[in-house]
Amino acid sequence: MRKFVLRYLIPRIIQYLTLIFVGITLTYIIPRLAPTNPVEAQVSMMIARGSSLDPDAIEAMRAALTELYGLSGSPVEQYFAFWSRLFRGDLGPSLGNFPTPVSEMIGQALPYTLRLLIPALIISWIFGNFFGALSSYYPENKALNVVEVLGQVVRSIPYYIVAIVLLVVFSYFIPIFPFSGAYPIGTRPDWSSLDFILTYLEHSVLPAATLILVGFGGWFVGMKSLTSNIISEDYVVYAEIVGLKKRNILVQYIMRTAMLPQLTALAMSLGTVFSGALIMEVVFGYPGVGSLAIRAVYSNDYSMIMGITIYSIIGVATAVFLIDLLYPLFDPRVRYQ
Amino acid sequence: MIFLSYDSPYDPSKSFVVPWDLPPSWEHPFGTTSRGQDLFWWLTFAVRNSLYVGVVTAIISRVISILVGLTAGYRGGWIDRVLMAISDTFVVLPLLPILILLSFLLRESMNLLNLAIILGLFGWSFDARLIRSQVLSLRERSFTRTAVYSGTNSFWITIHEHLPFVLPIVFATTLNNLLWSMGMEVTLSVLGLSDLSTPTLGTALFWANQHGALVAGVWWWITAPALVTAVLFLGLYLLFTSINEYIDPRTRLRLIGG
Amino acid sequence: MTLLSVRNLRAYYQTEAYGISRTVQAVDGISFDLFPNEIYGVAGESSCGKTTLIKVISGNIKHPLKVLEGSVIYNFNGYQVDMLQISEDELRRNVRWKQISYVMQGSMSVLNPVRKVIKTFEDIVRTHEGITDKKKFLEQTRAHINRLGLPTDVLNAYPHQLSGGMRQRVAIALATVFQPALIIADEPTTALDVVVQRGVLHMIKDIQAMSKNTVLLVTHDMAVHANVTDRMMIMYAGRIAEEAPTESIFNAPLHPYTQHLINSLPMIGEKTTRTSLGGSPPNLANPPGGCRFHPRCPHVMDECRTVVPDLVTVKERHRVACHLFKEDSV
Amino acid sequence: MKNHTLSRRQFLKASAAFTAAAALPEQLAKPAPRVAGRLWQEIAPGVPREECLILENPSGSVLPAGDFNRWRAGYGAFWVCGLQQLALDALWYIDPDAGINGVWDNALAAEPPIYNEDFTQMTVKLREGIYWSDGVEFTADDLYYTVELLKNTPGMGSQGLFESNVDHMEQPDKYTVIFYLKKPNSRFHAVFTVRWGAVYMMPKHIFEKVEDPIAFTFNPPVSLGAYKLRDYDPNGKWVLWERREDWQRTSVARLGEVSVKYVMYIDPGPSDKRVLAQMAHELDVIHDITPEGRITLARQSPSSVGWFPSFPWAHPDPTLPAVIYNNEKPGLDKREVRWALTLAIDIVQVALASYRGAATISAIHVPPTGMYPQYYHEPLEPWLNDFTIKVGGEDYKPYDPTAAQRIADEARKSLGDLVPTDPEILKKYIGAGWWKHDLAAAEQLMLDAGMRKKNGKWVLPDGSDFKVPLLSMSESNPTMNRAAAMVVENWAEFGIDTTLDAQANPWPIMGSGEYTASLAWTIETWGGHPDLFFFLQYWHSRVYRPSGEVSVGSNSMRWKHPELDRIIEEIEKIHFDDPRGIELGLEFCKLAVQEMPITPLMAYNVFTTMDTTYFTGYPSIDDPYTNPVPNWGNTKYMFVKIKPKSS
Repeated sequence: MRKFVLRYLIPRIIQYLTLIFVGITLTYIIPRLAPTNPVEAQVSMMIARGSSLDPDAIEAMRAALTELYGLSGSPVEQYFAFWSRLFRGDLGPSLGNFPTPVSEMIGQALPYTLRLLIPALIISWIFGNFFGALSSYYPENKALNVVEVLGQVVRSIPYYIVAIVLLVVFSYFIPIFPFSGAYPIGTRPDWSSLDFILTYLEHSVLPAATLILVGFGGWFVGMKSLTSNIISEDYVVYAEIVGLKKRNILVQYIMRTAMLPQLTALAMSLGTVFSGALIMEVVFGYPGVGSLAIRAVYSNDYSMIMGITIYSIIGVATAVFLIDLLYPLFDPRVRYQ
Repeated sequence: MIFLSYDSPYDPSKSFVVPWDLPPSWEHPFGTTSRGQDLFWWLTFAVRNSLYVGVVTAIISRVISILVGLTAGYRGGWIDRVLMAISDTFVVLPLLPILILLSFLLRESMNLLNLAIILGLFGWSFDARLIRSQVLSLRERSFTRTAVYSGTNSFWITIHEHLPFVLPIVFATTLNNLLWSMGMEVTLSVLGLSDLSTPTLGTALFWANQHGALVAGVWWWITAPALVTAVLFLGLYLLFTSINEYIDPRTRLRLIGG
Repeated sequence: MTLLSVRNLRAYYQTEAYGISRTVQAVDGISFDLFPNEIYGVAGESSCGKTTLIKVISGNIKHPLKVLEGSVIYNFNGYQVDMLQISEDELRRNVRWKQISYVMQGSMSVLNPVRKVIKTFEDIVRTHEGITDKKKFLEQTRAHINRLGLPTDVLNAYPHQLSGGMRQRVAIALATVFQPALIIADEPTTALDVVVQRGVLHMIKDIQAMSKNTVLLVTHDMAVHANVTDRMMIMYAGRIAEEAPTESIFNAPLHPYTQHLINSLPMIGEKTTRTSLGGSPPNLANPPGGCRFHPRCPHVMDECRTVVPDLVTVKERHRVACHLFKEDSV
Repeated sequence: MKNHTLSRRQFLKASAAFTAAAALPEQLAKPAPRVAGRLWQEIAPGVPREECLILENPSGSVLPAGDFNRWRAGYGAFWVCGLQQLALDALWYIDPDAGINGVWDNALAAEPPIYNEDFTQMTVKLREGIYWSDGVEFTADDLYYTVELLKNTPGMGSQGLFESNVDHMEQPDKYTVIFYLKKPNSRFHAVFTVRWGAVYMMPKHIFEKVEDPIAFTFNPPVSLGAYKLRDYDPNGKWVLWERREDWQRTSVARLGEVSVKYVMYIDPGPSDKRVLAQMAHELDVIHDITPEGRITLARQSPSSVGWFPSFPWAHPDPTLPAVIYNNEKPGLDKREVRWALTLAIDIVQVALASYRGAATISAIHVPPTGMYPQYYHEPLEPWLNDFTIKVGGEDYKPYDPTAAQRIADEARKSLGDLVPTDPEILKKYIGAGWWKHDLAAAEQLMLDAGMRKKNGKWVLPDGSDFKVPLLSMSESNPTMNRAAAMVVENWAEFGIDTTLDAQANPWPIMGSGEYTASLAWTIETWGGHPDLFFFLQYWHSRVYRPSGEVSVGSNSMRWKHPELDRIIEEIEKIHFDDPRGIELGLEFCKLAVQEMPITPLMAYNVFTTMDTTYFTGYPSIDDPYTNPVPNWGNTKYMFVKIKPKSS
């Protein structure tokens, strides 16, 4: 057990922490390099919006905002202040929607993203792996080959294009799905009402489909190549010579072992999938973190962008970490080392 | 198509060289845009530029991933752990927000080349991992051991004994990396965050959106780039898989059942 | 009466890759019989077609392996099976493991790495007999394991927790759950250290003695043959060079190749250095004409280069394929 | 080689796939869009569609939802979710167009501001009988309190403004407040005068109970307008307002009946989705869409109407998109160069690229909108015709009176009879002339300025690079971005080393002067009222800030000129309504034309499109009682004119 902790646990914990540290530091530095600062963004936006303010007024407001946004002090000071706030779980106020805390706004949007992302991820993972294994086990099966080619294509096509194509086809040319949002204009989210949940699902079909389609291809291909290696493994050949039922072999001998690397891959893919989800939300006008992020970018809302990136880094890192921890349960070889 | 771009009758940087909003015809196979450009010829440049991004990214990230992968895999120990920690960080880092920020930061200097370089700097990690694992398995092969016993130095081993076996993987991953970076280009451009005056598959869609091509009934302005992208990606995929099967010793062995 | 009779078997690998079509004549016109209650050895350098031969007779023929001609007929006391005709399904239901079981080359890796050993037993038994009563199954398996002198707890271990020798034993145990008529053992002892080897070989012998069935033992290791087999064949380049009871092979080898193999065995307290043959076994993609051994043969004659020697019975139960020997010439 | 086989294969595939796609067009021609997934009978619980006017909130989703503190510094999308249009009210309104009873409206105030002769005192008389939605009367207390609170609370939008202007106030009676100013300010009332927005009144009885007025969200907002909040989407996609039972006790009541029961501001998504939404009659007022979208509506949605009955449809905002030069950058600090760049622009192409010709162009530095053509453009026409600049020592007449005509002709090629022919109408719709597209003259001007041409590209006199990347707005204003792309093309043709630098939010970049040229606006006017102080207040050299420092207000082109200072100082001295104002305005226009600190292009045309399926009475060029652009505070006047069809 001690060995397990030393050899397995410790390195992964270190990994986990580095991941978070590097990621968060990056997200802190990059926006600060930007040519403009949010105070200007605000002031100039008000002027562009035609509010009549006289010169001194603007000067005064500028000072006030800088103070309020906690942008006074040297970058280094700000950096440490930033970490200490972070440990208190405080991501600061959204600069674009001052003074609402970033965490509050993300808290509002995150559930929508997750409710979409997680099921889509799981579905695509399961189906992708299942059919991937099938197609390498029955290489002569025409249908599966077609699926593979499709998977290959879709997988490589950018999320945006898949999304826009689905949108155009299924809510414009063949209007069977709603055009945007997570529920109709005028309705208020009410998770106790079945009607609402139904329209909510209806609105989520295309966004989910986007994620699933793209994901499916990836898993399919990954699984196929994995399996085609495993098939030539002695114990599989043996199982066949022994005359075990094909289903038994496929499930217990092939899939079961191939799943393990795919599990790690799942963790690894989270970052990318998340980015994909962002784009998808923008296309479908889905009220999730993605829409929030784009908004923030357009209004130079650092703290919001940082907040989102930090959330996603911690989220992804934690997911990876958990999967790593669970891994031994699935793979005895790791368990008994 | 790429090569066609070199004898394009139109300069892609010019607008209103042909009548606008013409549906596809023999004269204009993909129709013309609301900016008075021949979409087909314009896309020939787009494909070329997108590929350019893809290739540059691929090259840069290949170099990094091979170096990191080989070193990590061969040296092992703490070097390995550190390198892998870093690369894993890059793997799971949600890139999009960061890229968006970067493109804001670089503004007009965010041209194709810089974009490609940035993508290259971000896109190496996953493949580095693959290469490393391959090297690890190679290290167990006897010939390495004998080489080690016979006192040949590590660098020599790495280059002469591992690289040949690693190359097939590198090649295979190149495709994914290529497509990935081209995809990223599309994403950023669509958000209006890349060099919009250069024709790429992404900017094609961006300008189409800016001209409301969809509702204006100029559907070909959306359809054509999307199709070309799909076809291009499929084409690349087929090309690479066939080449890969050809150069990869393992697949070759399997095929001739040695 | 015979258990297995193979007649004039031709099995080639035929591949078509990027316009380059290739044919590997792995098994080229082999005929031999197996009888109940014997240990029959197949010897020969690697890639002489041993493994291919086994694949065919164990009914494990997959692309790119093709059987061009010949017959493989089993007779499990009365139950006739034509390996080249039998349906995949019948093969699985009635023959595999019930009649023919298999100890694979490199058996240490035949066990599913992510499942306990017992599970593999379970799978096998379930597919061939079905498990009605789990407890009963467990008892029987334990009994079986113990009979073969294996500790019970291997059943609840994962493969990677067992030593190579132990895994090999398990593999044998798996092969013998149903007391099959024929056990095919392909290089069962390669990659085991000598001590363990002996143990494994003994085990095989004991089992055979116990259940009076037939063991087909394939290995390039002549020493093993000397110790274990009753009868054996020497294969060279996809053909039978010589077949005889083991002691005649070792005491009076006829075929130059056999002689070479015997001579290359180290003898206790002998001085002279071994004379080894030049050259290496031919590439079966384009084997030499005539006798495939002729390029390496010390006694090579003109006809060797052109005429393929028949496998002739030179004396009782002793066949050889060489132009030096004619029917009953000895 | 490989690559070549690839490209060929691809090409075949592409064309194959393409023909496949081409098989659909007849489906494509007539799309049957469906926006919300079902057709509404009820837009929201208890709110029938035909009683609810649905408008686009151009600021998109209102996040965080449920924040209505309009007075806090910084811009929030919630300002325009109906809050400043329906629930808040201010002392005065100046209409960007003609207005209901003229341009000036005394809303909460009973009469215009009363200044003393040296503009150090401003007296405000308030209307009686105006009530907050919670039944409390609106009085001088509220005005007094509002100014006091804002003045003393850092972080409030107008804090500095009142701090620097207001010395103290007096409240002689329940309906009067007298402001004593720290320094003379003849335009102090502008603070309280809505043109898009202004300082709105705060309910004293609410805010005086609040601990932290900055954090306070003012939810639900106590309304002083004709509507009060009914419900809103926690994800900010829609905000629903309902008419107050006592709407007669608000300032709009005297102008007509408020007959729209419910009003909803929504986030309909990008342009294309807005168009589809209106075709499905699920969005009554579109704020803005791409010209192509507007043309589609013109062709496919007969019930959609715009500001102009036909081409160019759009409402011209009193805002002047222009090519803005950073007058400090080497090269651009020379008048000749700025003029050369101007003559290198082909306005016809720009108009076509940006608005497909649906642009209202302006050669001078005030927007050709609202009452301004009467105030400035027409009076200046003769002057422009004889106006000359020195090109290579010769007098040269840069003005081209036919520009608008040529745009119309070009546009007609693709839009046919959608484009009117009557020259008078055209003048009104697309404006008059512009500057010639004359590369020869431009070339000569560059040479006059000492610029040299090095292998096809212009360089500075000292031979160093002359790079002019053009900043523009990518997402927020497609038309601007398209114009910019065209200008870049024109300049490149002329041999300028230029690129398009599209930014989602260029304003802060301009403010800090980290740009060379930008296609945006620094000139906005009252629209209805001729006074130019609205933007000129930022252009006096005393508030000039060099690049690197952040410009004060709109002088981001860093232009200063003694003549300009003189004009501004004179304007400061005269009364807001003094007829001399226009004369000074004309002087400014002439100065700006000579100096060309920025190149004026056109009005910022907003394709505000209104659906007459459920409602009628929208403002238009023929009944220009206000500006229909729905995020303007002034649109509150629409709600006394718009009538439901059902009733």
